[in-house]
Amino acid sequence: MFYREAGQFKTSYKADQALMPILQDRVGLLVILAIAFVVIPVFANDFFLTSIMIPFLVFSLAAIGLNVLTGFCGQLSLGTGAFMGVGAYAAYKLTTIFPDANVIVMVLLSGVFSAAIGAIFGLPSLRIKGLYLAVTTLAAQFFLEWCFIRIGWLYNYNASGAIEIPHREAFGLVVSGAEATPIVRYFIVLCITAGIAFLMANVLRGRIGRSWMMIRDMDIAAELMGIRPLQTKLLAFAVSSYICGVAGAMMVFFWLNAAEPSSYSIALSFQILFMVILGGLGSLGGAFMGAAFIWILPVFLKFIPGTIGIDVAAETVEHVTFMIVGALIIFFLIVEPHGFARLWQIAKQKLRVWPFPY
Amino acid sequence: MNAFATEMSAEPASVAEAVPREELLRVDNVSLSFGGVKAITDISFDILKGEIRAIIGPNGAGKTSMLNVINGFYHPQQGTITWQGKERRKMKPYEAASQGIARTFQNVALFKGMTTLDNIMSGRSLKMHRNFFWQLIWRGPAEREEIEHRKKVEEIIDFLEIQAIRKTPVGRLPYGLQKRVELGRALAMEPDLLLLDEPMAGMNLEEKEDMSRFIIDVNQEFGTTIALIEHDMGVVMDLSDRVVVLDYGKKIADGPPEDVQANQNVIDAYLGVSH
Amino acid sequence: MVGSASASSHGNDTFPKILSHNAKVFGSRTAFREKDFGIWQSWTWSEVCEEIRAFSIGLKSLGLGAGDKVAIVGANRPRLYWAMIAAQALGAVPVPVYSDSVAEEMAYVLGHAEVKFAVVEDQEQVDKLLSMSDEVPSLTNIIYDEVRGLRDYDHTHLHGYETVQEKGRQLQANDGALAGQWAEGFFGGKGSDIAVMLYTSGTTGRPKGVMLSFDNLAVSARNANVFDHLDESEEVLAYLPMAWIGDHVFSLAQAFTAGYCVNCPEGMDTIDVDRREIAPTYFFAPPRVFENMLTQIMVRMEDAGKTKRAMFDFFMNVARKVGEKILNGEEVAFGDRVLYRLGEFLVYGPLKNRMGLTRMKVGYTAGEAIGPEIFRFYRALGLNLKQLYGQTEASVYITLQPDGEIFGDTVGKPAPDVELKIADSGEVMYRSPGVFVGYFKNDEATESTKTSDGWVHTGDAGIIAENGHLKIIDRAKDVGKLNDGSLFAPKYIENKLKFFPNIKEAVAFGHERDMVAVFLNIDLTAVGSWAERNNVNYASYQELAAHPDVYSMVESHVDQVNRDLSSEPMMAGAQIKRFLILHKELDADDGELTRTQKVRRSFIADRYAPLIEALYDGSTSKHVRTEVTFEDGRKGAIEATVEIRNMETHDVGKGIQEAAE
Amino acid sequence: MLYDIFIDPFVQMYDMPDFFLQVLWEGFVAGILYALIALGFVLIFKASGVFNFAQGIMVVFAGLTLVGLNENGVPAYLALALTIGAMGILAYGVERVVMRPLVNQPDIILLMATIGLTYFLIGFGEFVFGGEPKQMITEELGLPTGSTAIEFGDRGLVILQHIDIAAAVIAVLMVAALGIFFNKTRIGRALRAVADDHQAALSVGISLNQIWAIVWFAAGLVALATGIMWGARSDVSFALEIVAFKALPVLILGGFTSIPGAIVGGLIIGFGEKIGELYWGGLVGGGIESWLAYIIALIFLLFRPQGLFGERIIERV
Repeated sequence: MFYREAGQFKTSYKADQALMPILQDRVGLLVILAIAFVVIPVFANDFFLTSIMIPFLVFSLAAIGLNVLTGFCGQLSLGTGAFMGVGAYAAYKLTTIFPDANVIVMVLLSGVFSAAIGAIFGLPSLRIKGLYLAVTTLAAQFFLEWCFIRIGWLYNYNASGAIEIPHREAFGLVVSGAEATPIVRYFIVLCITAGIAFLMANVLRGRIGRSWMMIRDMDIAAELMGIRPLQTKLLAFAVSSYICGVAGAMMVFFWLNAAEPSSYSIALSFQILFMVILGGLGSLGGAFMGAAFIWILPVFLKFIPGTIGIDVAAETVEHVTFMIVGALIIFFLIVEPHGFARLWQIAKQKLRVWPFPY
Repeated sequence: MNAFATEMSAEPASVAEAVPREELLRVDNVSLSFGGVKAITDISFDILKGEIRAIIGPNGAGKTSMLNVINGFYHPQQGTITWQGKERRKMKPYEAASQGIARTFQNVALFKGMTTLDNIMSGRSLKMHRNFFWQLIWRGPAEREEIEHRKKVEEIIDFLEIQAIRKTPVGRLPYGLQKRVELGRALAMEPDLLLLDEPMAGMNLEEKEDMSRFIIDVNQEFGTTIALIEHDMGVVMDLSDRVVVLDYGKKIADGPPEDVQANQNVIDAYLGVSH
Repeated sequence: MVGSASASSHGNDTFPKILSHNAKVFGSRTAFREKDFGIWQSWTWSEVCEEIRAFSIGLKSLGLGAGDKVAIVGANRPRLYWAMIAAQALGAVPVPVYSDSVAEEMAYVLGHAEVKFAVVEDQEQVDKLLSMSDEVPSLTNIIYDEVRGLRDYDHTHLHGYETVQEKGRQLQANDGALAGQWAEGFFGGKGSDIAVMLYTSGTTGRPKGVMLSFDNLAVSARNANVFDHLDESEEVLAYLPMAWIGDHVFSLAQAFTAGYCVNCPEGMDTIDVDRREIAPTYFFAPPRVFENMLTQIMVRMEDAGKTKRAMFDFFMNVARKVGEKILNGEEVAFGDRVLYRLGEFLVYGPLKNRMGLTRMKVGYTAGEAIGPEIFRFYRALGLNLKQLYGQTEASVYITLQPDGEIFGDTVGKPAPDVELKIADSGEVMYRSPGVFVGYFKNDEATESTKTSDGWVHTGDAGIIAENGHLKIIDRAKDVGKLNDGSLFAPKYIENKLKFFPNIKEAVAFGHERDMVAVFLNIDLTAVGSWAERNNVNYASYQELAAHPDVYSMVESHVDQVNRDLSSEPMMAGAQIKRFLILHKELDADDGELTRTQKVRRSFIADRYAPLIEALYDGSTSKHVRTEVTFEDGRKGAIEATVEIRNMETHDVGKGIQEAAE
Repeated sequence: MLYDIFIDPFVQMYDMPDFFLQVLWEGFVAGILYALIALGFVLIFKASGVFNFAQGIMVVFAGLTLVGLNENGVPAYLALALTIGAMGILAYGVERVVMRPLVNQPDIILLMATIGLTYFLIGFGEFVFGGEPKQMITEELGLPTGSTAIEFGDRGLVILQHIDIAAAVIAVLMVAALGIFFNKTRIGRALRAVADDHQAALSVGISLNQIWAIVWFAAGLVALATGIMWGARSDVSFALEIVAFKALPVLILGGFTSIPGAIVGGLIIGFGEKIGELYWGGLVGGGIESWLAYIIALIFLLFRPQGLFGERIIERV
């Protein structure tokens, strides 16, 4: 209905291959960006930024990372939490070693470490597929978690065993540590997430993205067409882990301020995996939708009893939230196993052919 | 007297007989077994440049195994394979691809999550080289490369007459069209040798005729050497220059279609005479 | 001559001259687009000029000269349009030919026109031409656009389009003065020179070659441009046969004179998508196309959910009520205006978008009468669809509906510079600057069509209504009388029948007989969809056509037509007494329709003589056997027992009363 | 360093055989419990190809239900019976709500659904019975609680908890019962038929839906037994969930469809983990129990991707 495509024609491959060939999509994206960069900063309060927007963006980025690996390259991973942890600890160590360096650069750099470790744990993927591969990533999850606990050097031998983010300034603003304002944090997280999402959109539409999807859809055919399986999968592991690492570092630097090993436990891995599955495997937009659902729904549920005037123990709310999330996951899997991205696609298709049914 | 009646002939001049053809691939005494089960026993044959070579035989004769050996997916326990004059070492399938061997599969092996266009673009993977960082930036070299190859792919789409399904996800296409897309994907590799595993399986008569035409066109327009497995004897006899017949993993005949058709071993094999 | 200022030619009286003018004035504007290799390949006017020059010089080097005929065979492609101008620049005359006509027909046309060169689309056409080399002895060179499959052919007299162009470019490079000489060559040309020869397929007899001069085409085109305010910003879709005058004028003459952009679709199976992508601003289609689009809309809406369908029906009613009034600029209540706006957002806009008509400024339909319901449907959506009446011999335009004066049953007022009169016989006659020069090698026919003082017989019977609009009743020679003396206008009856979506074709008989009886063809799409919804199983057209429920449905349509006829005093005597549904679809391959899908009445009468006999001998069914040609060219026969039904007739005027009750 | 790794542990084993035996026993008991969880996985995987992530949580849920009912005044044996009933309802519910609508979906979707089920069961269990750890009602159920010390003369002694012995016995009985069920009963044979070939099973008139409900119920019973045993050794709490992940490496070793494989794999992991932790763990600061099992499985996978009892996979094109 909103899609009026008549008269939109392409006279070059450049235009035909654009990320969003349809005018209305481009307009839609601009509106979303305008909301993210202008409307929210102007109108949102600190609570909204800190409790909803920042974690939402961090998780979206992590979901993009996992989506690269699982959604686009078809390699199931249960170790996302640990890879995020590697980023967090690496960024923490980097800021300790280079106290004067720009903390944003350090956060971006930390992903390199998780990329390297991700690639190492990706090595078995050459021989191991599917659920079996999930076990190797579980090995990564538990091994790395153990490292975060046992290797004191990683957390500067703090008595608490946790990492605490130091006060750092950049561009004349406090960007990390307890004094950093939510709005500054928000902008940093927004820019990094949007930037990486854009770069990934580029990679995914080109040769490399295609080679990942070839491996995902039919690995034998891909190999017979000249795709080197090991390199391709390792690159996917590395890129995915880089993104997750950056997300993990942002999580502690711009959101939590402090993190324990348990922050990066298997529960986080599952949470991200849910976001990816519910959002839609193989869709960048889906990563955002999945993150919004999994993160914002519980926050929302927490406030329902209060707003309708029922006094319920916080614990109970948490339990009920678990139940509801679990049930909704099953519900959405039944309704649309391909996630919100597919639902959106279907809706978009309906809008494009409106008023016809097909 | 009009100019065309005498001087123009619609039939292409046949040059095949005049020039002796170069050998593209030779298989010598190849044997392959899986855990004691012999799939291929001591088979030798050759494929000449520019010809259409058919490999036929009853079910379980080892035809697909033979293709798998040729493109490096299986490694024979015995025998040698000579590719473009050089004896080939044990190699990975992707190396075979980079040496110019492309193939299609018995059960369509398209990338189901992608469109027709992307599937054929995937055939260009080996010829695209822009690294990860160019891909990140996209503008500039990566985009130029993509466009350059898109042009090539559009030519293939035009050639195979699949313009109308360019942006359709392949999973939604009918079987016959999927086969055509798969052929397009193999063509995008610009192979020296094109292996077709039952290109017409499961097609109706009209689709078979289309596919036959495309195979001949590929052979004539691009000069691609083709080795194909096919069950439909009529098709094989029409298309191929020479035919190898396998039965129970052994070669039982080799030669031009008409000779093979007359061969008693072949007739027995197809009628199921016991050994 | 009463041409308005902007319609004057400033000396640009031939298309090659107009081309070089456009290259100067509109140099960087897009002149042609073609969807090829997945995108719209575009050429500006200056690029087109260069392309044409190169090709033209190449043609010259191959021996093409003034007066030679060049056949153009193929689907709408920029290169084929350019080839026409390239030939004209050398003084040669292009002869576009229907590319899907059977070899025999094509051979006759090419032989009759004595073509020397042929520019064709692809291997299929090359093969076709090679196969008829004996019938066309004059043909010396064939130039093809698509190289595929032709590599191994003997190229002594066969050339690729690009090779010829390359040759032309080579020659220009070698001789700097050549381009200038080439231009001088056609600057000597006159407007009265023959521009093109178009063969009319004609309902009877051999095709005739209509010779049109540059003046005919250019003046008519300029007049039409002024009439509908068309300028260089228009976009048109070139998808109708190039051999047809409509396409020639819309996609070439008007495009060149106005300087607008012509878009060639990728292929016939992508036409809907291509139309949507381009969204033409000036659109022409025969009624059949509009009918098909409407049928598709209705069929697809049948599958929509309940609420959506209710919404669609509601807003379509709003549109029918006020849409046309708003389009005509009449007074409409505020509430209706708001509803219409809402409908525009929810229904009309999306519909126009799906059809690719969002940007359409003016649309025309002609060739046959369009169903008033269909016509009103498009107008109600806010599309400025109009009717025109024209002929090859008139360079299309005879009458046009001016904006705001749209009546469903008339075809408009005389086009600019056209004089119109009705002969004593009732035949419509006209005189205009677009009147053709003559039929090629057929003076006899020229004389019988065109009077010495320039009036042309249209062959159609019509009347000029009080408001000055022309109303066409039928072919002049087809209008006949029943034995009781009542007027029998078969086309008029047939059109009324065909306005029902379920009826695809109708053939009425009655001249010099006791009563009117008709053959019908059902529309397989519409009736098939109905059958699906009502769980009626059928395996073939034949089976569906013979289904009793289908018969009853069609019977109700026929009855409605009888009611309509009874309300018109002149036509009331010619109500349908008996009808049958044919067991096969009328098909051009069997010679039952012309290539432009018009019924060939006399041929059908011969072919189905036993059925006609049965219609008039009172029997209720008849067994027949019919030879048919299948798509792949094989011949076969189908047999069937066809049911015949009797109809009640209505008294004059009574129909209205009943309908009103 | 090399000495610490390659020689010292073995010297210790020799020097203190009682400790070594004690470690072996601990490993054996842990292995039995791993094997029991894995058994639940295998049952469901064999019949439906679903990798049931919720098996771990079903163990906790079963234990919680049992204890929770008892806490609310239901006598122990009645609580046991009611818990069995609850597992039946759960099995039926899962079959109706999860399995049936998701039939024919890709593996990963079914896996996700079982993770969703996990969340639901965690939330539901905590909602009903509260989140605090609970004591297993070992005595009330008539299970032994004491311990026996076996002496080796002057070379020390090994202490065996009676509940551990009971666990081993119950595990053996359960495997035996399952063996009989699969081989001797009509439904059991039907289950095997389903595992081999869904189409064939359908053609002999077995309803897939019934079968799924039955295997989920069987897996629920196994989970209940596991829950009782495990709960008797430590507390009943959701911390058990993490331990349940151990079933994965066990399955990798034993193969996803083999009951004997689950037992053998469970024991290997149990032994390996305890020995590794107590003799080598100290070298890197301890706690390697948390990941050793996965690393063992990973290394194993690289050499034998099909598991101990699986068949070699030949890839076909």
